[in-house]
Amino acid sequence: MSAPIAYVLFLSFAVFCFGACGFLIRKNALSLLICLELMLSGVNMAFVGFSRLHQNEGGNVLYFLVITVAACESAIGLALILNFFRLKKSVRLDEARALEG
Amino acid sequence: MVETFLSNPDFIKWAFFAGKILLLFGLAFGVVAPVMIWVERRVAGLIQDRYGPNRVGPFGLLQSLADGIKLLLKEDLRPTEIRPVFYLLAPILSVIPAAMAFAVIPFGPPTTLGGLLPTPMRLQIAELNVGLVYVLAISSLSVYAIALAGWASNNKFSVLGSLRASAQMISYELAAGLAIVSVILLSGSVDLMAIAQSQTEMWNIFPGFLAFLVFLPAIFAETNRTPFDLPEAEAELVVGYHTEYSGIKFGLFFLAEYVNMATVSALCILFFFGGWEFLPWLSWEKIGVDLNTFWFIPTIWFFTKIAAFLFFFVWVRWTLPRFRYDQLMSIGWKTLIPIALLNILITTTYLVFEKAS
Amino acid sequence: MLQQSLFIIMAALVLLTAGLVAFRPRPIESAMWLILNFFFTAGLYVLLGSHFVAVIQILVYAGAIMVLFVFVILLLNLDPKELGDETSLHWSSVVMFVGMLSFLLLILHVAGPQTLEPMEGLLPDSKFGSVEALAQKLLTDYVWGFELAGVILLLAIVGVGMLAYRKPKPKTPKFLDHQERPV
Amino acid sequence: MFLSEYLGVAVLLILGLLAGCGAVAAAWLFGAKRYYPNKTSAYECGIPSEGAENERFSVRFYLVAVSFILFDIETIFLVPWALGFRGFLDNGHGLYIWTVGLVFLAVLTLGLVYEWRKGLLDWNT
Repeated sequence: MSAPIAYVLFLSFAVFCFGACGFLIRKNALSLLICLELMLSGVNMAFVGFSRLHQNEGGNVLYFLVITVAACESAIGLALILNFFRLKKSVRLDEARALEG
Repeated sequence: MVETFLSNPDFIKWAFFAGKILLLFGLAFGVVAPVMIWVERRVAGLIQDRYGPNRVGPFGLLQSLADGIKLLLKEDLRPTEIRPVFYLLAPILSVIPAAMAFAVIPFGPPTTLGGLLPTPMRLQIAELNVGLVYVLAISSLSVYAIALAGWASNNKFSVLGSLRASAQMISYELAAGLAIVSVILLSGSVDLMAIAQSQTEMWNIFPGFLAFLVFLPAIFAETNRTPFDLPEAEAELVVGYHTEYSGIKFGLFFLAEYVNMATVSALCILFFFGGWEFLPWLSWEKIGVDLNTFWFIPTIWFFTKIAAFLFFFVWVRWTLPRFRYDQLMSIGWKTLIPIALLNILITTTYLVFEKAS
Repeated sequence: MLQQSLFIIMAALVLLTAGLVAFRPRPIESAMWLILNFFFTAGLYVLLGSHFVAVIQILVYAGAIMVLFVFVILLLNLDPKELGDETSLHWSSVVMFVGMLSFLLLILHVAGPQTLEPMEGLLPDSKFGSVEALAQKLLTDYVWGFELAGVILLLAIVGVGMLAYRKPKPKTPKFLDHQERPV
Repeated sequence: MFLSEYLGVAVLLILGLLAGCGAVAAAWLFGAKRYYPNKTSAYECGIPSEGAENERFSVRFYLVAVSFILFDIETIFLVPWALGFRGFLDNGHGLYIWTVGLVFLAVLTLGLVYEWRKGLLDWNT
């Protein structure tokens, strides 16, 4: 007898909302990527919750694939941040003004 | 009234559970750490043809107790320009993974403690069926303590030392993970109790010798022991990441290192040296030891193997020279990982074509 | 009943740490809170019965990805003025947050009340959540996902190789002493 | 039912936490606190430290951490494959599971060779 699926879904959506809000209001690149990881972790919760609901391992396998994408994405993202830092000597996103008209 | 209290199965189950925890926690933190400090200094004396500590107590046995009290009472020095929260968090973060790592280590076959327990129960604190992956996960957490310790003390030497120590631990953890994959191939299970029980006839070290060749240097590097302890070397980096720590905070790092050493040597014995089996082809049943009455013999044999392995750690420390840092990293990435991948290839091909024939 | 209360506690802790991650200004603090969040999420997965996924959550998220974040934060070693710590908490984001949550309540209402009953328990011998069951599913139905994950990892390795690595300029001149150097 | 397995882990976590915090608190309680400037400055073998406090370090450490993540996920995928290997072997799909695993290993060994040839793993600095 585990918790109802509604609780799991509500929790995963709330964690996703926290990640999205953090993503929108942060001004430095590192916290941006950290909030992105939070959003991905929220999505994973929904996968595992549905996998438990239908007692089918598909959700857990998808969890694995999302983890692979999350790791590759944060690796490339941090490589970009390092290059951005090498250029602008700071990770403040206000510095990224090159494309402004 | 007392017999009914003692004999109802719930009480016995919880008493057995608490007994296991107290035994392992007491052994790891109360016995292994102080005795290892004493053994290390005595064996160093033995190898360098001099006496180790022999003033405090008989044969210097109380030396580590004296060291412990000294560390406790030393001045709680706190440099000014540190980051206080992470400075204090780092030693605590180094002890927690060390304490959690031996939760899944079985130290004996399932027994009824000579009739005391109603049903044969496992001599394992947490009977996780994902035990092996749990151990990998917890050992990957000990990198945080080192990274934070260096960064929080805000001292050039300690930051460089902590970056180097964590980079070394990371790359050797990878080699250990790949070696463990071939152990899973050989033993066919992820549960540590099943791995130990699968080695009654043939120990894993014979078919999986290459994996052992990869796993041994990996566990030396993971506990920052010689010949892989450059980041902590006094000469090069002024004791590396725990330069600014003194007193018991410095002691906590070493307590965690010794407990990790015991856990890692227990793992190596479980993976390759048949856990609590007597000898490669002579398991306890073959010799005729009746495990119902003498249930404690395999456990004691398992702990003597761990003691032998810890002696091997200390012996290597005082004989081998230290690696230079680029040699150390190139060994980790350019020799151990390719050998581990090759070993997986060989094991699978052997299993498939041995089955086919 | 114990499961429900444990689930509520774990969910509250997950939400608390998620909020701290989003709204704490300094990146090292939000990284630390995120590690704690991953631990509580792993505890949640244990309550949901998938043990292997819970251990992988600790091994990969808390043990590998966050190590990279902590490394970069230590490596860059920024002082606060370069970090741009202040967060622009604008009222629009609060409205958006509340909108998202109320949107979810609407869905749950439409999806029907049966989502509120507890999920039925696992059969005693069901191997759900263990490594064997996952291996069976991963290697039969999702084999292409298994192979493509390898390809994605290879792409990431090549991408990082291109982005982050510059050939170090050879400090020593290429000419040995006995060779003559161009004027 | 299955939660009691994790009780051991939780108890050990709490014991580890108590040991750590207890030791630090005991040191704070018992230790003397006579601070004066040259004792509490950063340790530089006695000479006053010069040079920027936080000058940058080489990107080499970042590259090690990235390759660690990507190959750690390879280990994660290899664990279920290694475990399911015997099951497939017994019911006759030995060659199938062998090729699946070998393709995955080949792709990632290609990644390792790429890193090796490009010089990401050299530590000559």
